Amino acid sequence: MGADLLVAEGIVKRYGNATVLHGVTVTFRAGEVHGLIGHNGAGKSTLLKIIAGAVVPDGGTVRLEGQPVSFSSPSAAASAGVASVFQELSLLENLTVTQNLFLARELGTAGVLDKKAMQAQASDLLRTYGLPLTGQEKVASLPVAQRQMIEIISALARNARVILLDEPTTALERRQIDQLVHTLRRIARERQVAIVIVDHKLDEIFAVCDHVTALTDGRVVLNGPIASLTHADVVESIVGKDEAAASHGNRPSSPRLAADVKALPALTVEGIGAPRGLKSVSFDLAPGEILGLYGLAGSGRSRLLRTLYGLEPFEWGRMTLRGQVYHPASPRNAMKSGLTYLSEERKANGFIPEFDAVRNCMLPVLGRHAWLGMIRKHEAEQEALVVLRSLRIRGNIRAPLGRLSGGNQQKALLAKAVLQKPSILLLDEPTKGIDVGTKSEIHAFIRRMAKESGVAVLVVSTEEEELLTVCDDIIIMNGGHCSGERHEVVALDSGTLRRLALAPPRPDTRFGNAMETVK
Amino acid sequence: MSSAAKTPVMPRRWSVPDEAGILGMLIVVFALFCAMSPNMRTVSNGLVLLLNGAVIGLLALGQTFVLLIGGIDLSTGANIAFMGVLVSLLMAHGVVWPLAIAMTLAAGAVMGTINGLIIQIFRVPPFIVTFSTMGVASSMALIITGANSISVTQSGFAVIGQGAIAGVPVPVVVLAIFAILAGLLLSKTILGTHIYATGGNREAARLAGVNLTLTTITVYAISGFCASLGGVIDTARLMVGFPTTGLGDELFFSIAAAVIGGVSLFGGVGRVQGAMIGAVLIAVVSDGMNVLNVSSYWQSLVIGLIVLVAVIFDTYRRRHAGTPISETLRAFLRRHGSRRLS
Amino acid sequence: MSSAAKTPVMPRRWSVPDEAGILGMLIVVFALFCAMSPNMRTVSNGLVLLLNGAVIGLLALGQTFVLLIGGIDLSTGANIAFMGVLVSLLMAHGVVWPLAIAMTLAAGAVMGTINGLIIQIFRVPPFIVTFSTMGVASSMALIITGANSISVTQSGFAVIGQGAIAGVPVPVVVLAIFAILAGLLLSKTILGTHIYATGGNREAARLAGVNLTLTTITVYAISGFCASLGGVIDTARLMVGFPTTGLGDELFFSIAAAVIGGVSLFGGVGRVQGAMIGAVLIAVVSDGMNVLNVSSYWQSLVIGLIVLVAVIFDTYRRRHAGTPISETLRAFLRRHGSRRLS
Amino acid sequence: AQGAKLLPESCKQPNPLIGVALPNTSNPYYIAMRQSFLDHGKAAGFNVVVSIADNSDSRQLSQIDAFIQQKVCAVALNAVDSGPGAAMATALSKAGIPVFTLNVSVDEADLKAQGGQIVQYVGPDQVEGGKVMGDATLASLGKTAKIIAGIVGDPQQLPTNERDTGFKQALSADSNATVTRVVNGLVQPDVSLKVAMEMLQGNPEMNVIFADTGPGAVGAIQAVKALGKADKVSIFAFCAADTKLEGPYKGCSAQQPATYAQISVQSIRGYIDGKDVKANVFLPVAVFTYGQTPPPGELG
Ligand SMILES: Nc1ncnc2c1ncn2[C@@H]1O[C@H](COP(=O)(O)OP(=O)(O)OP(=O)(O)O)[C@@H](O)[C@H]1O
Ligand SMILES: Nc1ncnc2c1ncn2[C@@H]1O[C@H](COP(=O)(O)OP(=O)(O)OP(=O)(O)O)[C@@H](O)[C@H]1O
Ligand SMILES: [Mg+2]
Ligand SMILES: [Mg+2]
Repeated sequence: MGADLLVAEGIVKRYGNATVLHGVTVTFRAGEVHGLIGHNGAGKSTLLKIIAGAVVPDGGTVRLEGQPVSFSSPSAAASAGVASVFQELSLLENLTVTQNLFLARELGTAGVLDKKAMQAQASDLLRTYGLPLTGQEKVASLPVAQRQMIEIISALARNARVILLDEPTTALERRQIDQLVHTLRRIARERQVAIVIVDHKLDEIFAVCDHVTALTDGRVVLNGPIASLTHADVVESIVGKDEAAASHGNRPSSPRLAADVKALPALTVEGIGAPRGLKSVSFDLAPGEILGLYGLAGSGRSRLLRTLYGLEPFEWGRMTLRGQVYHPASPRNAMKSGLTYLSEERKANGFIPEFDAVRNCMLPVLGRHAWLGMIRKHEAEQEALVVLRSLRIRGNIRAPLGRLSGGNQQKALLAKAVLQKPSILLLDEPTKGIDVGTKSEIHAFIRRMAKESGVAVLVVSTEEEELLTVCDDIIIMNGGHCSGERHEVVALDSGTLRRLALAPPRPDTRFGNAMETVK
Repeated sequence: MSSAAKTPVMPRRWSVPDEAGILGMLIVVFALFCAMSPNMRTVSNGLVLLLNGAVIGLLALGQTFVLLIGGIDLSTGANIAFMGVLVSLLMAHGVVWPLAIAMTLAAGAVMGTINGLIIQIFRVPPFIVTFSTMGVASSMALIITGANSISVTQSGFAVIGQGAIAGVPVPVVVLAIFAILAGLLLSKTILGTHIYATGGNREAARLAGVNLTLTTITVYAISGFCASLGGVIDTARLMVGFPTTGLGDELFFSIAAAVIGGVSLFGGVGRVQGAMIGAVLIAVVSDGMNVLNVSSYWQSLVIGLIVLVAVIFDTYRRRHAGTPISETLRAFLRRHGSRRLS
Repeated sequence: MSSAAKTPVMPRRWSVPDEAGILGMLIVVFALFCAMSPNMRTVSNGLVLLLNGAVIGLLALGQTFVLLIGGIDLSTGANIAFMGVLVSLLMAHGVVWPLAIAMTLAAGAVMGTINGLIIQIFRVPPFIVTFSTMGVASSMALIITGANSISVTQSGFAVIGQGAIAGVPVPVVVLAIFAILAGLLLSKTILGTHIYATGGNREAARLAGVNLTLTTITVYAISGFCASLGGVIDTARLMVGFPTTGLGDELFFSIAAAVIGGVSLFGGVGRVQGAMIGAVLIAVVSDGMNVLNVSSYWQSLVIGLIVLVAVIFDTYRRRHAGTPISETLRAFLRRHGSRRLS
Repeated sequence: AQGAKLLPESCKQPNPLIGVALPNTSNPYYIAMRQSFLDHGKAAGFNVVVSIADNSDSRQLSQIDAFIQQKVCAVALNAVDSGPGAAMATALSKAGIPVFTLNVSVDEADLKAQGGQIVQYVGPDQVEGGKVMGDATLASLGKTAKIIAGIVGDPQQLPTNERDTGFKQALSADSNATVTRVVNGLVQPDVSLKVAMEMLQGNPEMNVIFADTGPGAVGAIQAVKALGKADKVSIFAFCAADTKLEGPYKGCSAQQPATYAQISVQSIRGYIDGKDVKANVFLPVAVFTYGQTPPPGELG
């Protein structure tokens, strides 16, 4: 509908011998939200980085309002009206929220900051987007979802004509996503800007986009207005014709476990909590079952997993692992007890960036492939490669993992978790940034692990659909409380789940109010 | 901004500043020394102590800027020597002393700028670049002088090193002024924010549009400037330019002062206040040991242990305000004691 | 995994090792020195050069481990002094020399372990901890000896410093053996992988089950061990324990050697091979300047510039294999030249 | 440059405090001096405090400030360097404290310019010490022999440079003799060992080494031995501690740091007691020849 605002023509990018973009041409129009989709490693992030001036292309031109432009840096792009949020969070953790919001466009005269004005504007912005922050918090102390919102706000607040968002919603919860979708559409219309969004979640694509471009292996395979496309078209463009029908949308169909197996819980958690942390959490986890953990952002789901893995202490309550008292002092401790944890903060603590995918996967299990501390490298690599292949990593698995695409990094993390052959698997946002094709495979994979090897799995996800797909039962976390009451997925839908999460916490009657007893 | 006036600024919760711990340690150490010697607690000794610590304080100031962006400046001690020789050479060639000082300070800033430029253009680790300029500066001092001292004959120059304003020695006044300016620069200006951003995450700062070249060059120029000021002060105190002045502990002490005060070697964290407290702590300990006649054999040991203990307590306070320190040890033993370290 | 055997490992493409660039620079520098003096290119001078560089090589070896986890060991030079005095004191008290050596090496490892333990228990920055143990070690050397030298009378001990195996001086052989062991440790063992992981991303390593305490303590113990070996060798060369041995350029040169060889001060990146090339480069330049009769005033300047140029070229090669270096400058000017730095 | 006689109040106490400022204790030379100050100071009825500057002028200046704080009665100053020494003497003079320098003389012109004064200098004639060794070299190798000499020294310090000057002066008397090189051994045996080896590598025809300090001599001797040149290279030096003149080590000149300290203490005593003291006391160096071992206290 609108005028062509930004056109990328014949963009080519090579890394070493690999060509990751083969002459991509896309057009972004004013007043439109443009969806950019494709499998992991298709080249979406690379394309956005080229447009934003963060990466230098090997060929092709970018035109802004008909004028060829070549930004030397994202800041140059920003001053020309092209703002961007990259896939990896790039806030400065040592600075405050306000400082981040205004970074490199501070208000002030003669180099002296106008702190009051910035603070006031920041509070306005934060309030507008419903973030319960003052602006003076250090970013390091914020949970992932809030950090992501801050990046988005910071891009939207710039008076940009083109806004590039690379997977902005991965850490957000439903409410925030709905609000964001609404805001994006409004901004696009009102300000007549072009918004480009990379996203793997189809419902979001269909909710927000006017136009969709799909990339496969660095080539445009689909390009058209959303109205002319069906879900099936989109899925097919990502996963390919053959697999499209088979893989999408089906719940993995392995049987629930018989109730009697649950009589022997792998892990029993009874009213654990800590000052300034969890309040009181109780639940049972049985071998071979997949238990979902749902709650609003900040309800303490991640904290619970970290506590189970020995990353945060608990001061009251108790945990029992296969009948024995379990009180992990460190992750190593937890690992030795058969637990494995997949972190939601991929970049912060998920992997060693200089190690390749294989080496990252081998890291926790080296002991299995060593004699007197000497690694039998070939053997270890073979084991890792088998799992990595089954997860279909694209890109050079011998390159430092930090250089792979976000989704492929996530696959490597999953492979690492699986390789540890845990008896209890703790997954925090396991499919963050993973494309639709691989996602259902991963779901099936998780179910297979549980059902065939008897692994007990605890899954945290902000995507209700994911929990409903992969879990047997779901428990709800609310404000640091969890009663352990189970909800069978067959009886649930996303709406019910959200309603449950919003209900006020019910005190855990089985173990008394742990907090009170401690006082 | 019209909305600015309407929106109430949220009241900032008062919180203990990061430097409280190390300031407490400084007071404790000072009190201990005072208890041990009546000479320590005279006002004049307090001034002597600050006077002797002023140059290290200046270097620590410059070093703080450099460390904040994740760099390091090894050339700072050698620059004292070079710049000290330079200022006396200029005066020996008839340049009047205020002009000689100005030229030397400019030269110091230029030396720093060169460091920053090489680091930024060639992306060579700052350790290597400043290691190399350290060599160049210390050689230059020797080459210029042929290892001889250059006497300063313009007696007015002495005021910089030996004068006093309202009883406070000029070097201390100079340090105080520059420390306040530096503190304001870091906390109140755009450049200051960009310095923290660069040190916090260089790549993220670049993506956000921070001019890394400018911040890098500026911090090294500031460090070079501080070193040249140190060279001028040392020369004015000795009234002779000497090519090995400043090549002793100055470099280590200046970095240590900043780190003691909470400046991270990895960048992005720390404040001028902390570095200054660190510098005063080092000055108190060095001076105190001389006043208390601690044998020179024992001095490095004593200074090392005092600094270590002070930083242990400070680190402790930052991490677990409240819990007694014995608990840290117990927690450590709980984690590792019962099991074999494997 | 039964399927493991079936899956072929991807053939790893042969690639230029990271150290190729700096090795090339080493060869160029060496060739230049040789061209300038026939005395440089004798076999015996080659051995003298390696012999004189052996102790810095050993320190660089230990420093490499410490740098790899993102730490730093400032106590390494002072440990040479302390351990050199210790071994001669033990022998003076009648301990036979092989036993005295064993005890000293153990003491060095213990010193390192103490560094590691303090760093790990109290989470104090390594810079502060090793700054403090540097002070302690250098004081201990003075206190033990009363600043006097301690002569070694057991003549067998001399073999460690002055002997030769097949014409190669024993210190060089010792360095070579330990360098190979260190290389194997880093590339072939679990511990080595854990060291890189700790330096690469400490938190991710911890979550993957890496024992940070063990790796930290081990690397500092290795550094302490290397320093004590250096102390033993220096003492055996002089046949006298001297409390200031090792307090010269050793510390800086050892860190510089590692950094020249591509070891990152921020951890996680670098190899023993690189550090050894760096150490040899420093040895060549130091030796070459004395062989070529470069005035001592000029030596720091020359070594600084050679190291800087070598690292600039090396950094350059790593980043843009192919493009000529003039292009970097031009690109920089293009980025910044036309605009004001603002 | 004698002004009014300075005599602080504190000198009237029963055991007045005197301050001794020394450059370092890494050279046995200063260890001997320090011990002598302590011993003779006590005998003369003084309390003695010794400060060691670790070769840093600015640190020595701080230590002098500390002496002023402690209201010492007199200071014996062995300056790190003679130029900066003037500032220290001046600071003391201004505080009314008499200064006795030893071993390293303080630059007269600077002193005058700054308005300081010194009661007495005690020390060796550095140039003379070098000259004696130069003469010994010529005597030992014979008038006709070709002499190519190198110096293991510390070109960054004044006293060592003066010794080198003396040595060169003596050799210049013989047209067959040249001094080709000066390397920096930093007054440390390990560094001297390295640089001496490298100097010999670069100058294979070199047959004399003059080490201008004791620690330098220790390193030079080991260097000559390590290269197997014990019969080709002769070493002349300022004496190393406890080291017999044997093998390549042919001669050394020694100073008596303990004696300088003793004289200084006696002068301070005399000065306080109102006696006149000589402004300059120059002591000759002792010379030791092949086969001898300098007794303790006879040091380079
Ligand atoms: N710096 C780099 N060096 C080498 N290869 C790179 C680099 N950055 C990206 N690549 C490669 O380029 C390809 C495209 O990556 P890109 O990040 O654009 O994928 P993407 O479509 O965003 O994937 P995802 O959905 O997983 O985020 C990948 O194969 C990746 O490994
Ligand atoms: N890696 C971490 N280590 C320690 N504390 C953290 C870490 N990440 C976040 N926190 C702290 O824990 C609090 C909760 O963050 P987190 O993201 O875990 O939220 P949560 O309460 O578990 O919410 P959610 O249910 O959305 O996961 C944050 O306020 C933050 O200060
Ligand atoms: Mg991407
Ligand atoms: Mg979470």
